[in-house]
Order: sequence, then C-alpha cells, then structure tokens
Amino acid sequence: MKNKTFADKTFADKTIAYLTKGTLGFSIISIFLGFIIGAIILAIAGFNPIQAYGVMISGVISRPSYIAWTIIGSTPIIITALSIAFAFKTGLFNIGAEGQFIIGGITAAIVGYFVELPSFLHIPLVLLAAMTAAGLWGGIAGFLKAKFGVHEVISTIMLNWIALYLNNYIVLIEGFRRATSQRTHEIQRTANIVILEQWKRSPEGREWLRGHDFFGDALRTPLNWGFVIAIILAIIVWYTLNKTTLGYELKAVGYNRHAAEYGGINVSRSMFTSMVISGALAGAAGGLHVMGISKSIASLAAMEGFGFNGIAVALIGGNSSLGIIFSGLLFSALQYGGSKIQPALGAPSEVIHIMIGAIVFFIAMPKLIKYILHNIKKKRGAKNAG
Amino acid sequence: GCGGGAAQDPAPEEDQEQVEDQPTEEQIKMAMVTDVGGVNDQSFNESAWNGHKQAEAELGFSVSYVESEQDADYERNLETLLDAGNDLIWGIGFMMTDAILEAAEFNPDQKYAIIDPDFGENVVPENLVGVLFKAEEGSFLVGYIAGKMTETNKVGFVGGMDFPVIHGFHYGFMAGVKHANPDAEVLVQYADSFVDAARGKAIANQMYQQGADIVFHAAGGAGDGVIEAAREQDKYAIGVDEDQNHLAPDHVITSAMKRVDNAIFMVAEMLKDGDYAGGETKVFGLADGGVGIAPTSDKHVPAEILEEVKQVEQEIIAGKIVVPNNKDDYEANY
Amino acid sequence: MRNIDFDCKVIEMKDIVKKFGDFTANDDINLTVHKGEVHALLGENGAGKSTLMNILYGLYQPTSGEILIKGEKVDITDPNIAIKKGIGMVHQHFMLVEPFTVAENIVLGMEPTATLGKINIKKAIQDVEEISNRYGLYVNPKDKIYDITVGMQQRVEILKALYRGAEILILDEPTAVLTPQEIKELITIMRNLTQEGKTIIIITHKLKEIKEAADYCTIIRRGKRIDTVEVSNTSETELADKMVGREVSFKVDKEDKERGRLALRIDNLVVKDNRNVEAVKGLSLEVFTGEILGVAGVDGNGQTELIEALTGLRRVERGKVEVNGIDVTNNTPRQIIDNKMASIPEDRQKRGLVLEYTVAENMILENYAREPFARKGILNKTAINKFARELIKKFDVRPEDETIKAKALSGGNQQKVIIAREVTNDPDVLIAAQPTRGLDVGAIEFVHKSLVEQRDKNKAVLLVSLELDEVMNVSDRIAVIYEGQIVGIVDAKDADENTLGLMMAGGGNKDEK
Amino acid sequence: MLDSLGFIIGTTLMYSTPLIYAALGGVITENSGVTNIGLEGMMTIGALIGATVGFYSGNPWLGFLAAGLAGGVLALFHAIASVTFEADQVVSGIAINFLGPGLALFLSRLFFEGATMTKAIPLDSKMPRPLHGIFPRNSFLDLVFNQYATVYMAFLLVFVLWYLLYRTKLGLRIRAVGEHPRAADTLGVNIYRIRYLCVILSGVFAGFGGASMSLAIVSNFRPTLVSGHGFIALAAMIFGKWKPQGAMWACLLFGVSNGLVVYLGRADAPFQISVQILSMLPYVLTLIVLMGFVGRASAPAAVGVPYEKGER
Ligand SMILES: Nc1ncnc2c1ncn2[C@@H]1O[C@H](COP(=O)(O)OP(=O)(O)OP(=O)(O)O)[C@@H](O)[C@H]1O
Ligand SMILES: Nc1ncnc2c1ncn2[C@@H]1O[C@H](COP(=O)(O)OP(=O)(O)OP(=O)(O)O)[C@@H](O)[C@H]1O
Ligand SMILES: [Mg+2]
Ligand SMILES: [Mg+2]
Repeated sequence: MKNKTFADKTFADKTIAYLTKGTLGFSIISIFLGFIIGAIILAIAGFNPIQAYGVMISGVISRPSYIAWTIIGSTPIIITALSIAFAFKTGLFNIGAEGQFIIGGITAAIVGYFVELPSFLHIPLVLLAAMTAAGLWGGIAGFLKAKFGVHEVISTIMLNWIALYLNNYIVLIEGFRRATSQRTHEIQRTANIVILEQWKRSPEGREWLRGHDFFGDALRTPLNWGFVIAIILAIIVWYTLNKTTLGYELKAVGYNRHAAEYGGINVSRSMFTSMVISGALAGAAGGLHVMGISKSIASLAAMEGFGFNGIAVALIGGNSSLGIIFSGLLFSALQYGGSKIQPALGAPSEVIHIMIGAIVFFIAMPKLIKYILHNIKKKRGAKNAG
Repeated sequence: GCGGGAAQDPAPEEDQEQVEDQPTEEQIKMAMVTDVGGVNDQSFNESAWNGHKQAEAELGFSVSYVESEQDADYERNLETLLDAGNDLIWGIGFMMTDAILEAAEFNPDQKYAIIDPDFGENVVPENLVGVLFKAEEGSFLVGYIAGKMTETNKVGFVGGMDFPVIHGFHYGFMAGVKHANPDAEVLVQYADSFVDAARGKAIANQMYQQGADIVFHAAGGAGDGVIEAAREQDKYAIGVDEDQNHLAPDHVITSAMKRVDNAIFMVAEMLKDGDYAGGETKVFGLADGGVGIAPTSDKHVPAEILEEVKQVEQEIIAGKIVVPNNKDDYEANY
Repeated sequence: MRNIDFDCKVIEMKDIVKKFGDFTANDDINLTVHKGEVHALLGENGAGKSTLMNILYGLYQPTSGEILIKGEKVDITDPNIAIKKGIGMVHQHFMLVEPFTVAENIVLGMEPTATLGKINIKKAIQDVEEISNRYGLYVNPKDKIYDITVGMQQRVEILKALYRGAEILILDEPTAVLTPQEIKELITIMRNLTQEGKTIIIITHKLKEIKEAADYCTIIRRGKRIDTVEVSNTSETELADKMVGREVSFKVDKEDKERGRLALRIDNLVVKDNRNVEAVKGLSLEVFTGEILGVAGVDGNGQTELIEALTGLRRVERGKVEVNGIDVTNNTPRQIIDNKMASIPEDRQKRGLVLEYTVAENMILENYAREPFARKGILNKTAINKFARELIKKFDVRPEDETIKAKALSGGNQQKVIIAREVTNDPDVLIAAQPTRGLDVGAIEFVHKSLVEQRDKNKAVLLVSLELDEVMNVSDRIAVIYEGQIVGIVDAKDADENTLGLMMAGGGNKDEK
Repeated sequence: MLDSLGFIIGTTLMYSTPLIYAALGGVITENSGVTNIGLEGMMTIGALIGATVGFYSGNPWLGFLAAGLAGGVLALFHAIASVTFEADQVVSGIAINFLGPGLALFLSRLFFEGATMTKAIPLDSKMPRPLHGIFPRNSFLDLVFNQYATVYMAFLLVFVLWYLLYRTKLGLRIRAVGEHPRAADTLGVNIYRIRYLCVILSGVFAGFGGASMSLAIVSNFRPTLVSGHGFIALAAMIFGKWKPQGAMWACLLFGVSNGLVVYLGRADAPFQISVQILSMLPYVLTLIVLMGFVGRASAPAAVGVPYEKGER
C-alpha cells in the first residue's frame, strides 16, 4: 500500500491531491458546498434546486449582456475588496470601505458636475479627486490610530455613518440637488466612463449595434472602463505590496510593528499611509461607480453594502489581488444570477444570501475540507486495498 | 414552465408584437422591479405587488418581480425582466427614474411604467407611463381628522428623511390640520432614517410628552416606533402608505394610504384594453382612488368627522381646496 | 545529601518515537528516572528534549513507545492525566497569564471555590503562601505577573506544579533567563525539593549547572539518545563533546588590543519605564572603538530601558547620547541607524525579526530602501537574494535557503540572521543585548566570535548581558549596572566573579574608574 | 427642564439596551479569545425569533429565551468553525452576517405566510414594564424608570457578567484562555469547552439584544430593524476595553448622544441644526471621546488566534 507510485493513483486520487494542495482548491470545494447548502434551502422552500441553479447559471453566462452585467457588478466590490485586503496585509482591519466608498462617490459627483473639462482631463481628475478625498477620509482612522491609539474598527464604523449623513447633507444642497428630487444632477458627459457612450446613443451607433448580435447585446449594458481600472488597480496593489519599498515597509508594520520600529520604519506614518491608500482605493470604487453607473448620488436611507461585500470578497479571494478578481466576479455572478431566480421560479432572494454566507463559511474552514477529503481518501484507500 | 426562462427569450420584441396583435389569446406578462426596500416592505413595494396579484387574479395576467439590493441593481433588474419577455415592466419608486428612462430609450418596443417618477426636465418617452400620487391629499385628510380629534390642540408629524417626497406628507398634513382647526399646533420632527425604530419612538414620545395627542408618521420602519409609542402612551397615531391599524388596533386611528395597488391595477386594465397611455404621467389623487384614508378609520374616528372628511374630499377633488406639497406653497396659503 | 531511591523507578519512557510529519523529533528514546534524583537532559537546540518532556506531560502524543509511572503503564493523553499522576512541568517558554496575579496563575484550573462558583481568593492566597514558605520559594501572591522579574516568574511556575501536588517536576531550560544569584537560589530550591522526596528532570544547555545540580544526565542528539551518565563521573568537556558530537572550546579566543577613540558617549541619561517610573537614573558611560564593553547586572536594573533609549525606541527624559560626537538623543531609530549605530535586540522574535518575512527580507530590514536593494522605491529581488545568500553562507545560517520564512528557523539560526544583518551594516557602534539567550554551545561560540571580530575591526561594542560568564569571557572592560546607574567599571583582566557579583547586588564601589 | 432630562435619560436607556446585550456578547467571546464580528447577524435572527415566538405563544419571556437560543444556535456554527476547525474568525463572522439575516427572512416567510415582517404582538403580551403605572405619567421618575424588563435585565447582565469574569472560577479560566490558551491547557483547562461556551453565550446575548428590540422597543420584526446595531455593539465592546462595565458605558454614551439628537431636533429646540448634521452626533461624539481619554486599548492577547493543540 505505502509504496504505491503516483502512476497507480486513480484520477480521483489525483484530483483530491490537487485540491488539498492549494487555496484555489479549497475555494472551489467551498463554493461547491455552498451550493449544496443553497440547494437544501431551496428544496425546503419548495423549489427545484437544479432548475434554480440552471436559471442562475444561464442567467449569468448565456448572453454577452449577462456577462457584461456580471462584470459591471463585480467592479466596485473588487476594488473595495482590494482596499480591505491592502489594509489587512498591513495589519489593519478597514471596516470603513463602505464610508470611503461614499466619500469617493460624493467627490466624484461634485467634481463631475461642477467642473467642465475635456474628457481626457476630466475623467482622471474626477478619479483622482475621489481617491484623494476618500484617502483622507481613511486617513482620519489611520491618524486616530497612530496618534491616539483609537482602534480602527471603531473609528471606521463611526466614520461610515458620518459619511452616510454627510452624503445626505450634500445631496440636498440647493444647486446640486435636482429640482424636486433627492438626487443630484448628473455628472457631465465628459466624466462618463461608459464604453462608447456617445456613439451608442447616436443613430449610427444604434444601427450598427442592431446589426451585430454580440456587441449589440453586450453594449446594451452600461459596460464601462471601471473593470479595466479595477484590474489595473489590482496589479498596482499587488506590485506595491510585493515589489516596492513602500509595500515592504507597510507589510513589516502589519506583521510586526515592533520589529519594523526597530528597523527604522516610522510606524505611525505607515499606519496613516496604509489607511490613506486603503481609503483611496475604496474611494476609487465609489468614484468609478458614479462615473460608470449611477452618474449622480442620492440620499441614502441605509448602507449600500459595497464595503461590507468587499470584506467578503477580499476574504474569499484570500486577500490576494488575483484571488479578489475572481471572487469579485463570483460574488457578482451569485448576486446577479440569484436575482433571476425570483422572476423565473418565484424563489425569494434571501436564499442567495444564505448561499453566499455558506460559501464564505466554508472558505473560513480549510481544515474542515481537508478533514472531509481525508476521509474520502481513506475510504477510497480501503476500497482500493480490498 | 420557466426553467431558464430568462435565457430562452433572446428576442423580446417579437414576443411583444404577438401580444399586441392578439391581446386576448396570449396571457399578458407584467412584472416589477422593487426598490431597495424589497417586496415585503409593508409599504409601496408590497402594495405594488398586491396590484400585480390583483391583475393576476382578475385579469388573468402572469406576474413576477425582481428585488433590488442596491441602487446599482435597477438597470440590470429591468433588463432581466425585459429578457423574460414581459409586456409591461414596472419600476417601483422614484429612485428608479434614471434607470427606467434609460431602459425605455434603449428599448423603444418595450412598455414600461414607473411609480413615483421624478422626471424633472426629461421628456417622458412614448413607451413609459409615470404614475404619481398626490400623497399630500391623503395626508390632508388625515391631518383634518387629527385637527378635529385632538383634545390638546397639539398634533405631531414624524418624517423619515427630510426631502421632497416626504414634504408632500408633511405639508399636506399640516394644511389638513390647520384647515380643521386653525388653533392646533403641529410639532414636526424628522428621524433622518427610515429604519431606526428607536429614533421614531423617542421622537414620538417627546411629542406626546410635549402635549401632542395624535402623531402622524411618514417614516417607514422608523414609524413602527411612532406607533409603538402611541400604544405605550395610550395616545393616537396615524399610519402611512397602507392601513397600519393592524400594528396597534386601538391606537392607529387612520392611515394615509397610497393605493399603489389600485394604480397598478388600473394601468393593467388599460393595457389589457389596449389603451396603454405611453408618454404620460398619470397623477392619482383622491379623485381616482389613488390615495385615501384607511378603511378601518371608522373604528376610532367619529362618524360625523368622517362625514366632514368626505366633504373635504369632494372639495379637494373639485379643486376648491388646493393642497400644498411643499414648504413654499404651504406658507403661501396657511 | 543524595536521597535517591533506586528501587523506585518513577518514570520509565520506553522506545519513544515522535514524528512531526516526516520529521522525527524523538527517535526511539529510553529514559529512566528514579525517585529523588535530579536527572538532566542535555542536547543541542532542536535535539528533541522539549518534545520528549511534552510527551511525558501529555501535550504531545508519542507516535510509538510507552510510558510507565511507578511501574504502571499510563496513557498520558492530556495534561490533566499527567497532573493526576503527580507530574508537573515548567515550560521553556513560561506559561503565565501576564495580567493575572501570582496567586491566580498558580490556582488556575484547581481554584478553591466558595458558593456560586466564586473563587475563594483568600484561601488561594493562603495556600500559595503556605507552599511558598514550605519550599522557600518566596513570592508575593498579589503581584501581577508583568510586574515581577523573570526569576520570580520562574518561581511561580514551580509553585504551579507544587500546588498541584507534583511529585515529579520537569524544568525545561529553567536557568536560561535567570541571573547568577537566581540560578544559585534555584539550585538550592531543587535540593530542598529532592530532600522532600520529589524527583526533578531538568533540561539545560549549561554544563556548569548540570555539574552542580544533577545526579544523572541523559544526552540527546538529533532526536536520539546518545548516553546516560552519572554526572559526578563525567567532566564538562566530556558532556559537551557528547552533546555536540565534536570538540568544543569554552574560552573565547581574543588577542589584546589597544582601544581607539571615543565612539559612544552616554551622559547622565534618565529614562522612564513602562510604568512611568525612572528606570535609568543619570547613567553615564563611554565606549571606545576597538573594545567590548560589557554591562553586567541583575535583570530589571534598567538594562532594557537603557538599550531602548540608545536605539531610539524609548524617550530620553534627560541627558545625552552621542555617537562619534554627534548628538543622537531622542533621534528616531532611522536617524540612529544612519549615524552608524547598530544593535542586536534583546527579544529576537519581537524586535529583531519579521517572522512572516523571508530570511532574505529580514536581512535588509534596515536597508530595504537603499541601493542596491531598491532603486526609486522599487525593490530589487535579485540583489536582495544575492546579498542574503552571501550572508547565509558567511554566517552559516541553516537551512541555506533565503526564501523560507524566518519563523521556520530555529532560535539560534534566527539569531544568526540578526547578527549577520547588524554586523554587515558596518556600524561604528554595535549594541548587543542578551545575544546568546537560549542558544546552545555551538551557537554561543559563534556569537561570541562575531562580537570579537567586530572589536578587532575597530568597532565599539556594547554588550549587555545577564550571563556573568559571558560578560567576563567576552568583554575588555566590564561596567556593572545597578538600579539604573553604573556602579563601577573594571578591567576584564582584573575582574573576578565575587566582586562583580557583590557590585551587581548593590555593594559596589562607585568611584572606581 | 427636569422632564427634558428625564426624557433624555429614558431615551438613553432604550437606545443602549440592545447594544449592551450585544456588546456583552462581544465581551464574553473575545475574553475567551474568539472574535465575533457576526453579532449583527446573531441580533437579527434573535429579533426575528423573539418576535415570532412572542407573537405565537403570547409569552414574551418565551420569545426572549427563544431569541437567545436562536442566536446561540447561529453562534454554534461560529464556534464549530473557529474553535474546532480553526477557521479565520473574521471570515466566519462575516459569513454569519450573511447567514443571520438570510435565515431570518427565510424563516419569517415560513412563519408569516410569505411576509418578511412579523405581526405585531399585543401590548399586554409584550415584555412587562415592572414599574409601569407607579409614577405619574411623564413625570421625571416615570420617564426614567418606566422601562421594559429587558432594560433592567441588560444592566443586571452587566453585573452578572462582571461577576462571572472577575470573581468566579469559570471567569478566571475564560480570561486565561483568552490571554494564554497554552498556559491554561497545560493546567488541564479545557480550551475547547470554554471557547464553545463563550461563543455560544455571545450568540445568546446578541439574540437577547435583537429580541430587546423586537419585543420591547417595538413589537414586531422587520428586515431593517437591526441595521447596524451589531457593528455599533462591536465598537462599544472595543471602546469599553473588553470589559462588561466598559462596554456598558460605551453603549450608554451612544445612547445618550442619540437621546440628544432627538432632544436637539425638537421643534422648539434652542438652536436648529440640519437633521443630517445632527444625526452625525453620536458617531462624532464617540470619536472625540475615544481621542480624549481612552488611549491604547488592549485586547485579550490571544484573541482571534485559533488554538491548536500541540502547535508551538
Ligand atoms: N509541533 C511541532 N511541529 C513540528 N516540529 C516540531 C514541533 N515541535 C518540535 N518540533 C521539532 O522537533 C525538534 C525537537 O524540538 P524540541 O523543542 O524538542 O527541541 P529541544 O531539544 O527542546 O531544543 P531546545 O534546546 O532549543 O529547547 C525540533 O527540530 C523542532 O523543530
Ligand atoms: N513552524 C515551523 N515550520 C517549519 N519548520 C520549523 C518550524 N518551527 C521550527 N522548525 C524547524 O525546526 C528546527 C528547530 O526549531 P526550534 O525552534 O525547535 O529550535 P530550537 O530547538 O529552539 O533551537 P535554537 O536553540 O536555535 O533556538 C529548525 O530547523 C526549524 O527549521
Ligand atoms: Mg526545548
Ligand atoms: Mg530553543
């Protein structure tokens, strides 16, 4: 038994071996288990799980526009997840991406509406402004931590709410607010980042799109450059953390602030810097959201959840840039595909929440999965031997 | 049978043409996108869904809905329903205005309708119907009742968030109170939340403590707290949107109802009859049963007052009373 | 004096094998201990001593083998069982809950209770006082752990075992952190305990202590038992040779050397400790190039605060620190490093290393932003790895792999990484705080050689150590610190243990220079 | 004047109560070394079950207990993950925050014919108000003391938990496990059992917190009822330096600032501030107080670190 060579192993053994090796394998199994839990819940609620998953899957991938919507939905949460992961890697728990997102949105709405510039200047300006403002907002938490030792979890939770009320205050300012509405004026066309926005609306554009199934369908959606920027930001985050002295510094503080301090790194400044960067990332998410999707901001009755979902995405993605891109897409696909179960079958949306919860839950426990796989292996071993 | 239905209908335009050609033979499909409150919000989303269910029961429609979790979901949810081959798609709530305008523009062959739109300067496209409610008219009536029934000459209004949609309730109510009882004082406070029940309760408690004996709320979940305060203090409260008497049968004397269900049913009927009124904004007020007071009002409101209310209602319908829905109009007249 | 009952084998560990994955930490070890004896376990770092004892105490399960206690076979699956069988263990890394009081730590898990699950704290304190008096282990039951010295903490650990009625006491490297006085006291305590019929197993690297305290000694090398010897018949050198498998020298080779110019000047320094009390009280000291100045002293006399102040980690209240004539008082660690002062920190895992970083990344902790390791804020991994590989070779860090995380290195190798880094910085002043704490003979030899090398390169070395032997062996001059002040400085050649010990205890002569 | 003071105190108590329960949940689990950012989810399920059982049984106490049980069951999952399977406790907590509200809505639909809002509990089967009717209505004493039993119990629980943690054998063990689990382990303390107990209790307390909203502040559940209280409680627990009494003071601070928001927002307030700005008060005040006097708080040393036997 013990001397079995690799070639003797069955395909199943090999698969198990592969899956137990890396985090990717665990994530896949967690997702699978999450789907099983979702199926059970669906069955309890009286729906056919297979049918429901069929709707979900085809509702995400069967048309170019569906894929586009999934991508659009993933953009903000990928970026907030990057923000959270960045903070995590540097030893801080930024629950405040939610509020930083709001601040980014407010700033983008202001700069997008009041400033008039050609696109090639306006877009970068809006993005930079959103990132700067949200960076400073995040920096408040960093400052409070560095200077007064205020735990960032408390300060960012408080700052989330302050940002929400600030948003509601700003939305209602006369001259910014639309006449009879609780929504601001739309940003200028020049700050819009929807792909081919002008052309799409022109008669020629419409004509052309009508004639082209794939593009016609995909461009029905407000597909925008946000996703590309998200990928670029992911690369920048990865690069910064792994290839630069700044990343070295921030991670050192995150892993062991005493050693970092001893090594001559300014710990307080690092914490501040880290929160500023984390905030700026979440702000980019908010800014891009305004530039690509909402075009304006509105009074918020409650938190929208971009920041909180970002926490889940960051954790599912193992806080790595690449992982986050995939988990962001997955999360978005679950949300979007899940929303189609109701009109198709009448199943309520909380099933999706339970499913996402279950997936995250299993992802938290690689040991459970190892344990399960181990038992499968043992059983197989017994069978093979017998 | 709709397994994967969303995916199977890549050409909604065709479907629709068929429907228009033979409206009586094909089942008409109608669906709605809720706003972030979700379908069971015990408020206008739910009322809208009830309208759909009524259309299903009485007109033989096939109906469904999609719930939105964030503002960002509106567009894609509208599209989900488009792909599902619906004849009429509803957006519920003013927050969806931009999204539905966009959808209507891009899909000129699809029919849309929206509750509480905020079109502003936009032209309403031919394939979109706006449905507005004169919330101020219903509020005026409950204000009138409050003005008549108050024993302390003090009543209260608890708003959710301080913005235009709620101002209709606010100033309509104030006007109604003054109309009934010029000496009555109205205490006004906003909770700045539609969810914080404790805040609503505290505000109402404070109002009762200050001598108010009837408090009207337009504050969603925060309003639960208002009603609870009335129950505990043994004072009166006035509900909103739906008949909230069930929350506190002895204390909710009436509710300013917004009959989203009626409006949706009416639009559905029109669609069935082939006179879908695209390009218009229909305003539902007292005249067409779009707003009104709760049927349970007779439990607490004396019959003679209800009689007066009926008269006032007629006067409003006749245009003899013009109900303000914002601060400027209110201040100009009262 | 000896009180051994050879008829009673209190512990027999038979053919113990313990594997961690593919790694065999204990390879077929046999150990027999009689009642009333002090049995030493000797072995290099990582030899498998702690593992063996953790098995005896039920913290690990052996892969195979069996354990007999007083002739009866027992499965020790849990410390509870060990405790019931009369085994107590004082761990290498103290197992004390810092914010708790001495009494709370001792009674934890066997608390005397009154009604409603309430702890009867009075009784706890009484009990603690009673046993502490019985065995001469004086402690104040109401002190918090973080307020007492390491020596005291050790007593608390021993009391924990005694409180549970331990008959067999395992002490894992109990002296690594103690002052000479405390070590003496501990040995006395051990004698008292064996007189009372207790049995002691002691793990230590210090041959002198084995000679002084132990009756028998089992030597373990790379997980295998090499030999068990009667200590009185075996010399220190023999023990060391058996342990390492080669010959070791104890003397530090060093030639006489003229000292050079003044490199580090500390003038009337005042520094406060964590509790905001002055710990360094007007301390003055001068260190010259080409010399090692050793600071001897009992723990808690301001050494930690002194070093932290020198390295910029703690605020200086008053006074002055100069390096090469430049005032660096209250400069940031960065500025101090830039002024060519380097240091080997006291706590290698807390201060010295980022355990999650690779060896290579740790090698550049102070220079990550400098060329060739980085240019314009971008790290140059090739240069960093190359540099690290060189140092790994030069300083014999094992395993020879710059890409593994620092946390996977043994303590000795971790220390080598730090020394390599600090020395390579080419400082004018090198501060070494407790540089050999917890290291084995081979590693100690290496550290000492490195320090002398620095001195020979005309650097100024300030060595702060609690090990009097170390200070005496390595230093050129010895300063004694007592209550935050230097109470005397003597030439190493003229130093003898007794006078130094007296000065360390506060009986020094201040005006000697 | 006295009435206003009474009003503010009364409102403070009402606001603080659910937070106190949940924050105490945070205190007990974190003291045993397990973080729990799933308090929000546990409160939500507690609120739903409290209102449901309260409605159907007509017995508020049964509802309250059931809410604790429901929170405890959800917490059990957190315990299985973070204690037995050495999960990342933050990830597991996040999962709970999805599962709690998801399950709450799911169950609500099951119990209330598809509605996500429960039916209102009649006034006389709500939580009792022990001192109701003793003082003249709206007198100072009435405003302050005419509170639901849940309010008094919250403060009682603060004391009980303080006593448990700092005076009893179990408390000593809990804190030891949170500070230095290996030390406790070597003394034969069962780490796993203690952590399970504490995590489950945290769910029970959070469930109580949810029920104290749906059975006392109002008398029904709706999906937005809890909205964020769990996170505020988490903050209060940290603010209170992981101590029951500290968490209580933090919750009271939060409550009093909410009382002030309502008081300062009244129509005849001495100065009129925009309602959105006023709403920031509790959060801004918290930050200022934190800056002012708290300084570095120290969490239990082992919090968030899964305990593995035989690891070093
Ligand atoms: N839990 C563990 N997992 C993996 N390896 C371990 C574990 N515990 C010990 N080892 C390995 O077993 C070997 C023996 O370790 P042990 O702690 O017993 O050594 P030791 O003789 O006590 O050393 P020292 O003198 O430094 O205390 C080491 O190589 C160590 O890395
Ligand atoms: N977590 C770990 N992962 C991998 N290897 C480890 C780990 N911990 C220890 N080791 C390996 O075990 C060996 C001994 O480690 P250990 O910490 O026991 O050293 P030690 O016995 O204390 O020695 P020293 O005297 O140098 O401190 C080392 O070679 C190290 O590489
Ligand atoms: Mg050891
Ligand atoms: Mg060691």
